[in-house]
Amino acid sequence: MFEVVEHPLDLARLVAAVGRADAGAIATFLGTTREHNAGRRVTRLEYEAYPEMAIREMRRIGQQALERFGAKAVAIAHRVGVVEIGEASVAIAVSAAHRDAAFAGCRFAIDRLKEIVPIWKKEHYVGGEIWIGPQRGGPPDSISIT
Amino acid sequence: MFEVVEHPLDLARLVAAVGRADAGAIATFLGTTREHNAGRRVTRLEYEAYPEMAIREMRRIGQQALERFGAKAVAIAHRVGVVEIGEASVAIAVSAAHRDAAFAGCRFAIDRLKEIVPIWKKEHYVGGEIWIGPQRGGPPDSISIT
Amino acid sequence: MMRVRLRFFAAVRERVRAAEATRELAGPTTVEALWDQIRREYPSLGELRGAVAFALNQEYVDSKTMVQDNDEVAFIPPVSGGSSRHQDV
Amino acid sequence: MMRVRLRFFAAVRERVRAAEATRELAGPTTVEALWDQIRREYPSLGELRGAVAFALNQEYVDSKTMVQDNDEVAFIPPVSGGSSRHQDV
Repeated sequence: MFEVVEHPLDLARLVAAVGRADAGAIATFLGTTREHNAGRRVTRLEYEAYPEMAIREMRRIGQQALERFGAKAVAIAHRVGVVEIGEASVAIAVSAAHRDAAFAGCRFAIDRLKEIVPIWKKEHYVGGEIWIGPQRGGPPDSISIT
Repeated sequence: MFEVVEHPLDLARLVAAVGRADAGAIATFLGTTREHNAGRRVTRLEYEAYPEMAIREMRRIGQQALERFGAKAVAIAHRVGVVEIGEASVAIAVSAAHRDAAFAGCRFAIDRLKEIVPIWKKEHYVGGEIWIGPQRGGPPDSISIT
Repeated sequence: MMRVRLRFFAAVRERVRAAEATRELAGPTTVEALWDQIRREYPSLGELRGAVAFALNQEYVDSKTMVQDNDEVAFIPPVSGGSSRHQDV
Repeated sequence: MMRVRLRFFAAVRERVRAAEATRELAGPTTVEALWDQIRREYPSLGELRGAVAFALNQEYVDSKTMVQDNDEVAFIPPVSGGSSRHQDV
């Protein structure tokens, strides 16, 4: 299950999607909106995706998690649009026979997602807004549009 | 939130319990019943707890995850009684500002739980039943009661 | 004269055929000596592989810890999962 | 004569003031040359910090990749999160 959706994420759906009779472990990750970032008071985040390509890259990441870590199944969902403080923008679930593989696969998936999946985050904070970077190979800065 | 319960676990409740405005990451773990273990065809698992002490030890593990990894909040729930194939026996959720701490805290919690929390698992398999060990310091064997 | 409450779990509970019991003790006793007494009462406990751990009032304690009046003593057989040599999930 | 579909996102989309566009190309062109053409059309894109990446038909490609008729070309500004130097969650 690899999705880009406009509504709140439902972790239980992802967990159900990766459940297997031969899986003894499911690791999940939720990325949520923090109220403060880099000294700024965040009011909300806004995500934008290149959805067709994002889903393709998510599916590839899922396949790599199976191959590299022996995970049994992977599900990834990313929300787009406004995500309020405390709400989740990304959810990942990875099942495996044992917990080592489940944790390793889940960690790999979120790291890789943040590196390459074409989804952008605009941080709205008290006093302005900013697109948050960076991407693989680029400088570790942000693109200010305020 | 630290619980020993007789009903199916609800991961969403744990996630809600660890949500914080200053947490950007929530890592969770579910331990589920596998259909095969050590070459045996498992029919179901049955868990038994020393509930008062188990909750005390869970709370201590949660506190250690906060102190050692800088996690923001920890929730642990363990189910007792019969847990069928594919169902979860243990659920853990750990929130933190960033994902490193969330994953490290969650991994620590499940590892530690399995070492010291007084909860026992009887595996019912085709042809018998067996209490699964071992515990910290003990030999890596099982106590057969068939 | 001291009275202590005993808690039995898992393989221990099954062999003792009780989840709890009380015992009256005539003199100073360690948790380990109490366990030895229980094992004499229930010889089938001798077949258990792996050492039990001891909890006194719901905290792990050393085997030489003395019990006091009204204490709750639990004999903790190996817990499920555990060793990384033997990761179950 | 080739026709290509262009996709714009995030900071690029805001400066171009469009999520997509089409362009007709007279001769062989790389994705990078196409980006240079777009930047000439929209000078405010020059202020973007960080290099864009290129996607051709929804796959990352090298900047020297040639576009073909009916291709979809996307200019990918830095994605959110990413570097461990700068872990956001």
